[in-house]
Amino acid sequence: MAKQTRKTSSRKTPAKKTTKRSNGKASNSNASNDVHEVPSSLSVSVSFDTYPSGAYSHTDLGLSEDQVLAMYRNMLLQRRFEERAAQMYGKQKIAGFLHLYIGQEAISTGTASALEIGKDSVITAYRDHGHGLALGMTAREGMAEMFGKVGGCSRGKGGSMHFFSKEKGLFGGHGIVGAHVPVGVGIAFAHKYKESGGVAVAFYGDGAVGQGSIHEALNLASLYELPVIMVVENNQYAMGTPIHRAFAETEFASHSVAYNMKGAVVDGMDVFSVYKAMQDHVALARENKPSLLEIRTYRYRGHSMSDPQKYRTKEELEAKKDEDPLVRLKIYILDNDITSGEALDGIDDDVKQEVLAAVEFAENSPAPELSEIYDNVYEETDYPFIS
Amino acid sequence: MAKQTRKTSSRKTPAKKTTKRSNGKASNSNASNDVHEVPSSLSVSVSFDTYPSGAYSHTDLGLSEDQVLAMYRNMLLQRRFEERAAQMYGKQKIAGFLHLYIGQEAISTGTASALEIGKDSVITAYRDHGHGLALGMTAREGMAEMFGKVGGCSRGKGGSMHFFSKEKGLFGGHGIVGAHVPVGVGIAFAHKYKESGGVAVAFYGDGAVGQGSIHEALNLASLYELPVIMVVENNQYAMGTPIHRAFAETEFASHSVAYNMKGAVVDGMDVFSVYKAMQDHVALARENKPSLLEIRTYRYRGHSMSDPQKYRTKEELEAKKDEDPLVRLKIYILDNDITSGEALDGIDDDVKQEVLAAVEFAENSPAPELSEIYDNVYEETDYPFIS
Amino acid sequence: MAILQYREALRQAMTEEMVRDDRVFLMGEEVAEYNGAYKVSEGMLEQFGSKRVIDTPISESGFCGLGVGAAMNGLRPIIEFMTFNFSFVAFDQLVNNAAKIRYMSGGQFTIPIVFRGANGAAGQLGATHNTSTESLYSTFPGLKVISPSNPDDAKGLLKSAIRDDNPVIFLESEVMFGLKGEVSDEEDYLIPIGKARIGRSGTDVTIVAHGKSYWIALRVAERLESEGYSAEVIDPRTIRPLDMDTIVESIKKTNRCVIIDESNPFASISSEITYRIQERAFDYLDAPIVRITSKDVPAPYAKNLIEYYMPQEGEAYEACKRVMYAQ
Amino acid sequence: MAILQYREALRQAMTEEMVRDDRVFLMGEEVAEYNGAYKVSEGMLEQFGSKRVIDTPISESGFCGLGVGAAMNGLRPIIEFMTFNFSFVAFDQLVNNAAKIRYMSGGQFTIPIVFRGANGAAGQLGATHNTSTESLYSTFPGLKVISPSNPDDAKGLLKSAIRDDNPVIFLESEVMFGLKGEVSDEEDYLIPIGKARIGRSGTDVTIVAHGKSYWIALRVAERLESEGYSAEVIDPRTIRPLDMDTIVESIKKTNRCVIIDESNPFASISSEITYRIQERAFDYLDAPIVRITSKDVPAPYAKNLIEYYMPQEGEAYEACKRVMYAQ
Ligand SMILES: Cc1ncc(C[n+]2csc(CCOP(=O)(O)OP(=O)(O)O)c2C)c(N)n1
Ligand SMILES: Cc1ncc(C[n+]2csc(CCOP(=O)(O)OP(=O)(O)O)c2C)c(N)n1
Ligand SMILES: [Mg+2]
Ligand SMILES: [Mg+2]
Repeated sequence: MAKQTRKTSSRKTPAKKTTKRSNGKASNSNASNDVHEVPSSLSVSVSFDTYPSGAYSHTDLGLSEDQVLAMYRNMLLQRRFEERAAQMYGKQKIAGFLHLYIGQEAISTGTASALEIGKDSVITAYRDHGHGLALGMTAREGMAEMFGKVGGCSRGKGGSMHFFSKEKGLFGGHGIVGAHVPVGVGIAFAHKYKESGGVAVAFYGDGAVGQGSIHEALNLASLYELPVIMVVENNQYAMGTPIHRAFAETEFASHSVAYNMKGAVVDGMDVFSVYKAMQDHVALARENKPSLLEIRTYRYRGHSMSDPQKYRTKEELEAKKDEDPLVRLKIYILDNDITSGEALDGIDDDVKQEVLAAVEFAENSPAPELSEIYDNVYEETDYPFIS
Repeated sequence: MAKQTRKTSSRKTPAKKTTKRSNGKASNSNASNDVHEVPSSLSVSVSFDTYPSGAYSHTDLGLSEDQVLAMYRNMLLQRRFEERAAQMYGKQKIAGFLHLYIGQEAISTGTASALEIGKDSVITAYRDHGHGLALGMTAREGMAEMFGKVGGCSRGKGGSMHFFSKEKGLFGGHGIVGAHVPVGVGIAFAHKYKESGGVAVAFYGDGAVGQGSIHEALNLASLYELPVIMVVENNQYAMGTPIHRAFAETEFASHSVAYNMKGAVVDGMDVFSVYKAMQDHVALARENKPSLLEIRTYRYRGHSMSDPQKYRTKEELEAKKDEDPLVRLKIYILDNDITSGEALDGIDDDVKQEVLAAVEFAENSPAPELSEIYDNVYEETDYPFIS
Repeated sequence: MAILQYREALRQAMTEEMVRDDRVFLMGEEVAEYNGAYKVSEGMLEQFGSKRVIDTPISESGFCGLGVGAAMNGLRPIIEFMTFNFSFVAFDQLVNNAAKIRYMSGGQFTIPIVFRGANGAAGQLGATHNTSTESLYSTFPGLKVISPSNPDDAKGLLKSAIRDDNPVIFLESEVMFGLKGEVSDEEDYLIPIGKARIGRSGTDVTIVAHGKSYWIALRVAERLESEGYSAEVIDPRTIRPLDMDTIVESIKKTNRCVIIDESNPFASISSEITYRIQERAFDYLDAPIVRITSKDVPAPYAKNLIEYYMPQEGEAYEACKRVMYAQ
Repeated sequence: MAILQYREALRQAMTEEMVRDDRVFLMGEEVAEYNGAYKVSEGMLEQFGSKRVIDTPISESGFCGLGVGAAMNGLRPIIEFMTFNFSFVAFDQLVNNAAKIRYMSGGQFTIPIVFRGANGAAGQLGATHNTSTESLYSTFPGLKVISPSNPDDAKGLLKSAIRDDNPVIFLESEVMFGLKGEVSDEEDYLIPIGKARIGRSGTDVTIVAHGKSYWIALRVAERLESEGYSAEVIDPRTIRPLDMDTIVESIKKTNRCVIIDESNPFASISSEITYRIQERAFDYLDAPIVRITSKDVPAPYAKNLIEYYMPQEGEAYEACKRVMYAQ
């Protein structure tokens, strides 16, 4: 298990891109004139910021001990919430598709910690529980949603894949791979248009990189200079397909070259690396400089509840478990005397209670009235539905 | 006007791509293991082949004088054919959309000259007359198609935007921007599957680069290692939109980085540059190495017949006319004593006659019978249409 | 009453709404510097600036999704499709994101967005540039679908669409952009979404026709009148929701119905209207409902074929005679 | 007769056709190494190798277009959608390229391709994962659309679809993949495309229902039988072309019709069938045709809501009673 040491961040040089054309013309590829002439040689060099694990201490990042513990608690809440959800799925309290985020929690927590909640916005795919809880959605609303109850964050209409919280800036979990990414760019567009000061973070999976909508969204984000961070949560698989069987170029940050956009690579198993990367890129976004982050992570569970997982070996899974972001943070906390083991156990108990209370809330929350099926389709309540 | 000199091709170094990761891991980005670890620094350097104008003589390229004259005649045929088509549009013999290729003829001719017609395949967008004539479709079939007659290359069902010739390997002109490009990749897929030895060339406009289907197609072509050349005909405008107002990164060859594919830039006003670039990349395609070519060109006419062209200045247009690929080739032929001015005039007369004969053919070819409206929808002739 | 072209009426509607509410903006291909491929947005860039009249790359899926996100986050986008033929590369954005996000979010997010542009056939443009999309989009609850047949409706309905808090598919027509007609000069002219218009009253047969088919219906009615038959012509104007009350009331009077709809026939507007008429006025029908649609084939290019492809005035006339047993 | 699951019948069909013709290949997300998201293609990679059973990235537009190109160039692709909900990001490839290229090319290019996968609702999956697409695709001339309700039809029709020289949309169902039934073990079992199947003969009312709604129809017929009413159940099997002869003949006998169709109602299969029944059997109808469809809303998640959303057996039963005036 990698021991996290206090290392001062090796100061990142900002990503640099150089386009060389041997005829000595200006290298601003956006200038309209003279682009036409074909040079006698052409090359592009780009360097990307990287945020490896173990590179940042909480003091480097200006995080108080309380903040570190809050991060820990939040990651743990996601973990326990989903473990319980899996159990409830087994008991058929939850149905449909259930995609667990277990293993990826450092990304949601690291991101949310770098955002101004209420002002900034997040959109993601169907693997959305972690993002909701990180933004401050309660476990109760989340669990009740999956139980299909009116107390749910989407009034039971959405389910596991469609957590929404307008209050917390969660613009939804979405089910069509890649299709929510242009929507994320539009959220950022509105932030800029309204001069709200907010930024948008659009999360998507490595598999989603295959969708054309991602290409369109990246170009629009960069062309219009929108306050958005485009984040590939690269957990290395799309269902059973490892990235190298789906992409000719798996170094996803390098795709930013095609959009004249900053790219960076982040270790998603270290919440501090994520936090640092997000801080940097949120700051850029606030100046309307969009960027593309590839955050490398791993999902410990199957794609959904019905996945036999034959596409990976037990050994691979075990090896990756050594990088568990929760374990890493726990060790960091203890090594750095941020708090005691007993105190952490106390947090664990507390989180467990919260999740149990959420289950109870979900059980007791009523199912929607059948007549509610017609609510929320349209804004007006007298829409003449076909009967 | 650039005078074409005999220069030996400055031998292209093959495009090189280097990915540097400071932790010293293998740079093959397709290896599945160890991609996960985030390096402490990451950069990518890529160089692209370039094919500037004036860099190649016909002897460099092994072209006989007859071949050069055939290229000239072919480009001229496209030019005169379209000039006449524009006139016929004015006379309302042709209707719908008519997009002229005038100025871009070196691309179609240079490409067709590098292909094995009958074995290789071409697909393109709606600006398709040039590609058809370059591949050997007759002016008669082309003109009759635009007249909506049964003698047309698509029996009058397609019109200007939808020239097809199975015999010549023209898999169509297509009207939905970008949507034919995955089809082109599929044509290449079939060539490889059947081991036909053929390659496919998929042409699309600079504007089409904005479509997600292009991204998907490029990734599939590279991932499956298909015998295809993806060609952006960059005439610098999509209708009234110059490239720098549509794309964050207008150096289109550099988009190949995202697909781990060879990229090159070609001057499309010099048929020899196009021919050379195509030869090189067709050869690669025959080894199942796909590539992305950006060919820089210019359309002298409006986007379609109804375009007021306020988006460019007369000066710009005039300046670009100095690069006219037909004029360039004519001067080359004369400077290099390939034939005499009178002989070229003879070719011009001959082409004019061919086009006039095409118009006559089109006039005389019958309109389809009304009952033909039901033909070619389905393979069978007894399909029960709704009446 | 001013006489305006259809395109001018659309432009007035957009302009007035943009003046009224600065959350409204217009985005699409060539809408700004080019002044619109069909000149609908002519002058709007100059009036509102590049913040609010925005050219896009050819990325329908991208900018439709962008519009949905902007609408979720407080703006009121008008997204122009150069024509609705090109909406198919963005189909998922319309039918899944625009139509369903409000519902999936339990009503938290409102999506006030208008997707507008030319729909339907427009002559010798070939099979991919002549598609009628109304039945496709109307299938999806969550969307509203509007198809005005004249400048007055175009203005009043587009203003209502822009103010509506739901996603609206607003279907115009390349061949009607130049159509002139009287347009109300009421200060703030709004036509309610979901109300049909009786274009002409009559007693012997009801002709239902929207968009440019409406004009065929009127011509048929005139021809019938000259023969002593009285046709009622109903323009539904809004396809979803569909004002069945007006249609049913008419049928109860005329007992016969012909529907003209330039869509391909299968599972089209004409199919739906027929179901709902026989559901509510079965006992009033004295003859089968007859629809006149485009032929059941892709649109051909050749002049004679594409003309034959379209719903024919003659066919509609014959159909009316047939349902009146007047042949 | 072997007893097979629906998924096994599909697999047999594909396997037999791939053995018979090496131009046939299978492509889609997770079809190869994962053995299919719903295990339809289990074992096929092993049998045919990675040249013919091919995993794709999540690029529906890309690989559907690839399929069309491959078909134009001599192959016979089977393209699997994990579900047809995901076909909307590739909508244009299906309705413009697959459906129209033959026509636009004047018949030069043939596009023998099958797009197959699960269609329709499948429980608590939310609004974007429960769409019925049959009416959308059937609108487009150039496509054929098939929706088998049982393993035997699945096998015989899929084999015919693969051999058909036209693009075919082949609609399966997540909730029927495990359904077992007798499947003919005829050597080369082909069911003609465009022929309905009479699932049960009767004289008092005709119930038309395809796909999994067929099973509701059968249960309703049984219940009616126990009360002394005789219902005829027709499974169209093929949506385009639609075997109206069989339906009309039945109506001429029963004089009443109920349609069960889990699509959203607007401009759906039920609308189309209604138009065409009243067109051809107007005088035979003794009651309005009644359709039972999904509710006119996006699919909700909550268990009680999604159950209520679907066409109800009870509603269909009541409808039959109503059209028989037997209430
Ligand atoms: C357009 C579309 N195609 C296919 C699917 C089915 N599907 C759901 S999740 C998934 C894999 C996505 O993988 P990735 O983007 O890496 O996200 P992860 O599950 O790893 O979080 C697929 C293929 C879908 N939902 N949408
Ligand atoms: C999907 C789609 N969107 C919009 C259009 C309308 N349209 C036709 S051509 C064109 C411009 C294309 O420009 P480019 O790709 O550069 O090709 P060029 O005309 O320069 O050859 C546009 C926007 C279309 N045909 N398809
Ligand atoms: Mg993944
Ligand atoms: Mg262009």
